Amino acid sequence: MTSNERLALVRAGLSARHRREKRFRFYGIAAIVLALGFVAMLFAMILSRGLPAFTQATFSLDVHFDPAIVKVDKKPVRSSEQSPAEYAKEISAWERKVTMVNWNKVIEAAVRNAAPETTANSREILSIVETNARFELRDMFVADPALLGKTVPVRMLASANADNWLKGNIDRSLPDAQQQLRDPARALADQLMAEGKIRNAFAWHIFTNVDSRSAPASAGLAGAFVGSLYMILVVIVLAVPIGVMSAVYLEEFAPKNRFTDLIEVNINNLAAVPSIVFGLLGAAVFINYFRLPLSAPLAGGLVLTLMTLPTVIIATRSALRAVPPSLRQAALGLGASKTQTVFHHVLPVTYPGILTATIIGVAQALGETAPLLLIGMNAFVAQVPATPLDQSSALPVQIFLWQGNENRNFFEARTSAAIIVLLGLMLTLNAIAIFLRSKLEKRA
Amino acid sequence: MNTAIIATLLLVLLGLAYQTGWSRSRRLAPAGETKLHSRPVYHGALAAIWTLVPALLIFALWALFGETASRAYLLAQLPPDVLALGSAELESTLRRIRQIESGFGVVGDALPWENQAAQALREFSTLTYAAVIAAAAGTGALALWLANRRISLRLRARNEVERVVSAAMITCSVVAILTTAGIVASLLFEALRFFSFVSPIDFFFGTVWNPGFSTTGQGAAGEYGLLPLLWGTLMVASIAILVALPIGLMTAIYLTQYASQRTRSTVKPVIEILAGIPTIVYGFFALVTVGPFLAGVGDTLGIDIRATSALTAGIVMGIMIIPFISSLSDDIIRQVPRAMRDGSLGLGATQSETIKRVILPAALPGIVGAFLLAVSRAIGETMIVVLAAGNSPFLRLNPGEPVSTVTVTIVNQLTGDTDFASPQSLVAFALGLTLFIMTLILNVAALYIVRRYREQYE
Amino acid sequence: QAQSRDIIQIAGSSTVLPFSSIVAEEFGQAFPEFKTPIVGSGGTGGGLRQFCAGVGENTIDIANASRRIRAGEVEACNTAGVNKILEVQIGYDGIVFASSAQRADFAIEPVHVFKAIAAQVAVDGKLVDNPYKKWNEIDASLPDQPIALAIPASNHGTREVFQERVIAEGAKAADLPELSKEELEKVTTSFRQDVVVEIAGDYTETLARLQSNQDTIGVFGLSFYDQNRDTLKVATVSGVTPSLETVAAGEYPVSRPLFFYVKGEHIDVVPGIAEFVEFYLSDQMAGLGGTLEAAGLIPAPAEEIAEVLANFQEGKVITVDDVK
Amino acid sequence: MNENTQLEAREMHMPTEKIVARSDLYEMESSTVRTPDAEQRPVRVTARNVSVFYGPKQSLFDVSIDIPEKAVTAFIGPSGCGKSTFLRCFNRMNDTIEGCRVTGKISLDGGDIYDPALDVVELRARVGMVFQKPNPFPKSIYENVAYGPRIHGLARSKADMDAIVESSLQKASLWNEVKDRLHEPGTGLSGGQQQRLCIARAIAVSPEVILMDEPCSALDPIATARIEELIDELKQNYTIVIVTHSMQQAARVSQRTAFFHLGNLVEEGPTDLIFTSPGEKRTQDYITGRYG
Amino acid sequence: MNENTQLEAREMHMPTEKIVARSDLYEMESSTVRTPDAEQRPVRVTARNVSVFYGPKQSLFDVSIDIPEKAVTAFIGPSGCGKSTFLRCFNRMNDTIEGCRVTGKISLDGGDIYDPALDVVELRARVGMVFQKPNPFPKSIYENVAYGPRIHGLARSKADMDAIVESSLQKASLWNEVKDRLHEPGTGLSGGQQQRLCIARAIAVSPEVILMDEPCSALDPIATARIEELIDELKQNYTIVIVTHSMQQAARVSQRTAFFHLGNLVEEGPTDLIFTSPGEKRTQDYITGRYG
Ligand SMILES: Nc1ncnc2c1ncn2[C@@H]1O[C@H](COP(=O)(O)OP(=O)(O)OP(=O)(O)O)[C@@H](O)[C@H]1O
Ligand SMILES: Nc1ncnc2c1ncn2[C@@H]1O[C@H](COP(=O)(O)OP(=O)(O)OP(=O)(O)O)[C@@H](O)[C@H]1O
Ligand SMILES: [Mg+2]
Ligand SMILES: [Mg+2]
Repeated sequence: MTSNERLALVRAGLSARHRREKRFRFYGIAAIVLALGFVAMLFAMILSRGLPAFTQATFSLDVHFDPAIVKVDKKPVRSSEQSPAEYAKEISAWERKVTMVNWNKVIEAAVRNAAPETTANSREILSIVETNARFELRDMFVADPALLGKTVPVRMLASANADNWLKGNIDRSLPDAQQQLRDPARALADQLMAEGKIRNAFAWHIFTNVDSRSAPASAGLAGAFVGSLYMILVVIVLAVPIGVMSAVYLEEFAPKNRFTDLIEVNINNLAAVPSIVFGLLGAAVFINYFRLPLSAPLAGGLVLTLMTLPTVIIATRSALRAVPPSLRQAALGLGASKTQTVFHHVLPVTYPGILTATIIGVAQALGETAPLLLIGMNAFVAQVPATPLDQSSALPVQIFLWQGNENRNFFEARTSAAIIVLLGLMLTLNAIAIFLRSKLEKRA
Repeated sequence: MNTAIIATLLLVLLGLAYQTGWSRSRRLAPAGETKLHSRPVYHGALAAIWTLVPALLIFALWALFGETASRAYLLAQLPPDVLALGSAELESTLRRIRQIESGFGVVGDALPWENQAAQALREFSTLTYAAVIAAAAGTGALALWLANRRISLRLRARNEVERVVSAAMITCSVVAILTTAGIVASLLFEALRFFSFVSPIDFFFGTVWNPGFSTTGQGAAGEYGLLPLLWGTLMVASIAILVALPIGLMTAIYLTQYASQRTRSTVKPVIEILAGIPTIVYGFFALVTVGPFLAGVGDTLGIDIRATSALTAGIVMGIMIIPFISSLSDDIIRQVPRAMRDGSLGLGATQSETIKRVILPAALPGIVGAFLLAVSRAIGETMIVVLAAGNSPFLRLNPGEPVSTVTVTIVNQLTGDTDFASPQSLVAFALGLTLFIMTLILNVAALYIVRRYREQYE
Repeated sequence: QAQSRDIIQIAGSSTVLPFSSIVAEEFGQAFPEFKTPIVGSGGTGGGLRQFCAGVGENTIDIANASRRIRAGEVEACNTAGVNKILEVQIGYDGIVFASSAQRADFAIEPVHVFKAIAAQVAVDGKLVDNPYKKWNEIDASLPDQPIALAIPASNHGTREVFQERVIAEGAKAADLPELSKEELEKVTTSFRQDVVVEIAGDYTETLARLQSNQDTIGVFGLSFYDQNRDTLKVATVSGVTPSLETVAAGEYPVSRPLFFYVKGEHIDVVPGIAEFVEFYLSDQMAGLGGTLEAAGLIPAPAEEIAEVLANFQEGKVITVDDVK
Repeated sequence: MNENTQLEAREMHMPTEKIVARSDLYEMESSTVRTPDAEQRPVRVTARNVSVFYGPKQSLFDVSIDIPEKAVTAFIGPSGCGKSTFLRCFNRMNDTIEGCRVTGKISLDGGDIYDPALDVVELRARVGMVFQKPNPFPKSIYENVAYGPRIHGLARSKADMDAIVESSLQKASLWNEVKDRLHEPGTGLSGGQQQRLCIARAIAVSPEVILMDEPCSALDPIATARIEELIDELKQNYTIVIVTHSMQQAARVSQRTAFFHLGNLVEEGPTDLIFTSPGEKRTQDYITGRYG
Repeated sequence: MNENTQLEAREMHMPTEKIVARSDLYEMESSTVRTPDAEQRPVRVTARNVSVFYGPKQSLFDVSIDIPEKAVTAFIGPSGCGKSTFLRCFNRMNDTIEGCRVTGKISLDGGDIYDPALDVVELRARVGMVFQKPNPFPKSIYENVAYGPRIHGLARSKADMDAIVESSLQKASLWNEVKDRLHEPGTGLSGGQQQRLCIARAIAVSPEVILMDEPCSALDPIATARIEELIDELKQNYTIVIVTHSMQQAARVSQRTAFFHLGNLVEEGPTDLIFTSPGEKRTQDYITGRYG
């Protein structure tokens, strides 16, 4: 073959090859565009639904602590001969009394005061105020009994139904029978809105309150958020080191025999086990055997750790496998021990891969609900956990509960808002990992 | 007991041991004329391990048996008439005394003997607590002294530390085995109970899934054919992979081989977001957006596609697992040495030829790992299928029709209102076990395939 | 570790979950000395599974149930050492048929539903594959609308009610030929695949299903319907409109009782259980006009509640024989 | 061919030309300026004012050279002076190094190879390369050699391909050692075997210009001699550029030699002249080993 | 030291011994059998009946040799004959190759290095290696050199380490080229620079025995000369084994030479004798380039 013939042959193939190259490149771009498109679509969906939930109709009312309604004794003071226990008893009896006060009357009076000409009856008036407003007034009073007889400005949430009405989540033209609020209540809400006594304020309480069923408008994410955070910490602290260590062992140290094959297959297999089965396991092991408390983020975190482990191990092993053997030989030849070789040279090269595994594994754990079901974390919990051993809920659980809430018009947005918070948490964690990863990648 | 005190004690021991080990070993080899076998850090670490292990052991023993001891002591404090009570009441009395002791959550007034017992218990606890702390500190110190004596020029501290490290690593990998054992154990017993209601033949080869609801005393009402569920699982997972594999792999390839560093560092994390969106969101995305869209497309094409179908679920699930393939493959492809790439490019290969013929084969084992992970995730996923697949456990070939999957059924049967002692609920365990065994077989196959086609570069 | 749990743990039926959550929250507000109980989900079966896992700090105290506990479950409980199972019935749940508010009204009889969804129906006294495509083919009084139903899947307690009260009743009026018991059973449990969607999730899923196909008729809980009146329209069953009153009076045929089960062994050990139960059954909660009614629970008559409370306070234990 | 006779003359060490120091010529790009030698032998590749930067650091300074057709040009110079860097410019392998920037102009048969419209794939098919570090693909030995012909579609059949593989391995004198293990991985070969495999891989596509970066560095004298024979044979039809550290080798195989130092082309000319009477002191020092 | 004088004598090419063909000696392992040379110079490493298999294929056949202390032993032989394979046996680098199996006995200072109780890490710290293909770590140049001293705890302070790094790079005559870019990645160096970096890295831990697999393959004559000087200097204190393809190099730097062919050790003896009057025809053919 002369060189011209050869060149002719090469050239003959060239255009087809370039087309293939272009096509291949196009596939690449198309894939990225598609993937990004999906992200954009999901984000658009979540944001457009969730953002409205971050503002909520809020009353600003002048509340008069009318002594005629708030009929309680003075707050007891501790006398010198009283033991702390006795004092505590007395205080709690007094608080019980304060709770028994019909605070709804106080609220009704405040609303009537703001709109004197309303035709709504007291039930209708109360239907536009969040039901736990009475507890807020109570707490204000307990904290400062001197309020008795005074008039102070108070911010109170509107009820979920009122919020729906004011935001137009419910078709305003529907007949009375299809509305949640009665006609006078709707008119009252509109009027107060027009007068500025109800305003759409930023819903801080989403971040500060815990979940609530009886007062849905005041339901917040604080408990779930902290619970999720604890769980994620447990997962990161356990799954990543354990996963990386076992990946390293299996890939670098373990003799290649039946037993390690078994482990390998085993781990791959665990990745496919439905997450709820991990819940069964967790209930049997952590709750029944190790006697960890129910609904504790620690138990949840442990279950999620088991669930995330295969992901971390598989991904780390894949990364380790891709490290060229010449690198290992270079270190071994210098008299580095196997352990040193792995930890000084091989692992650093795979940090990006490990971080990716962590990101993906933790993200998966963060969004998981099913396994929590069986260890009591799929629950309505009205407290912020102080330690990982306290009962708590988790963000995906919260999403699940809100998503199933019957007051759809209100909770559709709430659910999306919760998703936004969850994504926010996830993105923050990711951002840290990604920052680290890009640093490490640059170094390599 | 105060975990903070224990933690502090352990930390102090640790620091002390490390420091003494380190400095002692360093003093042994002053000006470089003699040489330590291992570097001082290893001596330090070894001393720390030596010191911590006995102390930890004591705490562990206490954690295991302290409860029994204090219980025995408490029982000795109780009046005989209380001891004569039934076990449940005795338990509740003990609990009550403990509550009194901790001064927390006591309902009603405490009786004098209760107070006495609580007082005694409190003293006992304080005493044992102090004793244990002292013992731990003492053994720790002793161990430290011993460890220190062992330090010599020839002490193979590094080897010993590495042995500990590798023991730790083995322990870590055993976690996976234990998990498996735990899962099998927690499934097996109940699955066997299920098979006492339903014959395995009906279960494994049945083509109808209709468990019915559990009515009192009716036992195995309904049919428990596994095949429709299995078929659904297969169909949904395959569709998901058909979506995710090309998109994920091409994304990874483009990002590593073509895209600029900047594009890569923004696109990659953005795509990773897909992995973190709760699956329930995907479910709604499928139900509200993708399903109707597909149905519309089907209409215009004249094919019957239901809004909720295997196709919908599969596509959306595919979207979810894109980052599993793209990000993991990305990292792996990047590790292929550039000499490989240069070798191919230097021969006049186009980028795509280089990628297809050299880089991908070299990165194959890792990519297969990523792929397996994605498949596993697809098989194990529930929420999307619940919402988007139509939950219709019938054997149907058309992916445009609704299906149901094994995992969804597990969740449904386990968390529904069915009697937990009935086959309706127990079938979940049998399903779990079946899925487990099936994926096991798949994985064994995958292992052998990867072994065969592995290309090891230098 | 020696410190025992001071917070009540509840789990179980997702139908009861909202009610229990509300009571838990109010309980926490009303009794400052007790913490707000934790209310988990997991379904009746799942809840009872946890309930019957044994006695101790890390087992739940109360299991919510949308059906009665079964003999097998009681046995399992007893085996695990849970012997004092106290039953508390809190009221009723109404099950309604609802369609999109934009569509025509429905006045259905059980037989309509049977004919709409059974895989085989009687035509001229013979069993044939279901030929109906639209409701008005079944009965001229029904709207001219394609048949589509979203019914609860078999893992739901509602399904049982649905089959007993609607399908079985409907089959009786469906002019079926003489059938053996097994054949009848088969006819009443095999449904058409093309028009029936089985919902394994909760009512939101049913609603989503309705939104994606406006012709669908879905099965909902009364309270869910109540909160979604703007989009849903309820059908009458046998001429009765479902409402708190008609269900409570026993006129509306499709309803079921709701329960929770208390672990007697935990009373006094976990503080507040007795107080919680009493609070739950108090007038301001489960009573007529109480908070739970507003949330969609159909209250039981006062004397029924009183009896339940009395049984609880007496410590009347549920045994296998009680539920056989 | 009259060229052949001329080549033979060259090999007999007949000084026919004078050496021209780099600085006297090529001050700017100009196609009329030619080295005397190039005027006699058609020029295949010309480089003008080529500079290469790795990031901010310049590693090659304004190099201009003509590479004559059907002859062997040797690049010599101390380690790190930029030989490989310059060599990589000829088939644009520098494009693949991040942060590497090439300025100046290089043309092959008169066409600018850095022309954006140019097809680098075709360029690399015409200008083959053997890398300094052997880099066999993690494939079988056979596949390593068959790779190039396959992507370029040079073999019509399996038999064709077998023939190409065999002859390439023969030429690289590796055939005898590997003929029984053609389907074992190429990475399991010894260092020298890998190097010969890479040579076989490169010549399997018979490029017109072959760039060889120290092709004999891992070879024993005998294998080296064989490769040198191969080079000699190849130069009948092809243009060859070789980087070598062995003066002897340069003297043996090349017709022209270019000496690089610290990124500069110090001088360039017919090999015999460079070795016998170099124009620059630096060159002389290097050749006689007095350097540094 | 009297040894030094002896060494000098050797370097002056004074034939003091007769060459003994391998086949006459070492039929079995026997500690009393010694080459004449080894009897005069203490033996550091002995190998007896070493065979190496890659999977089913045997690549080294029953090789026995003594490596004398404080001297340079050169392994020569055609490419693929098993030199690297044998070299890797001395610090058990073959352990890291999957499917590679070593039989026979090798001892260092009398201790069996394949003894399972032996700490290979310590062994490798004592027996350093420079690989045939330069394989710098993907770290900075400084870190590449500092790594060994760091893990072996050879530097007490940063200043110590700086000194070690500088002197190692100096010895490998790389210092001038890289002193301004110590913190740039070692992988961005030219081929020859990488090779010298690997040499610097190996000598930074001052191993007692240094195995060098073609340490000068990518180096120009000047750099080669420097490395040879380094080797000469090192042999005052260390034992050195070097694989080389250059007869000249072997003649220049080594005191003993072993010739391998097709996996067999053909003969072994004092370098001058091997080169002047080899005992076997194969050796002679190879040395005079008449082989193959
Ligand atoms: N990892 C391996 N797997 C299989 N065979 C191998 C491997 N490494 C080397 N070989 C084979 O063993 C034989 C000896 O190889 P070795 O690397 O020792 O040769 P060498 O003498 O160093 O040659 P060179 O001078 O080319 O480096 C060769 O035939 C080679 O192909
Ligand atoms: N990828 C790179 N990044 C940064 N600098 C580089 C890179 N490659 C080479 N250099 C530097 O450019 C200079 C020239 O390198 P080059 O590889 O061309 O040398 P060489 O002449 O081939 O040397 P050798 O004979 O050692 O292979 C050297 O100083 C080298 O360190
Ligand atoms: Mg070079
Ligand atoms: Mg070699």
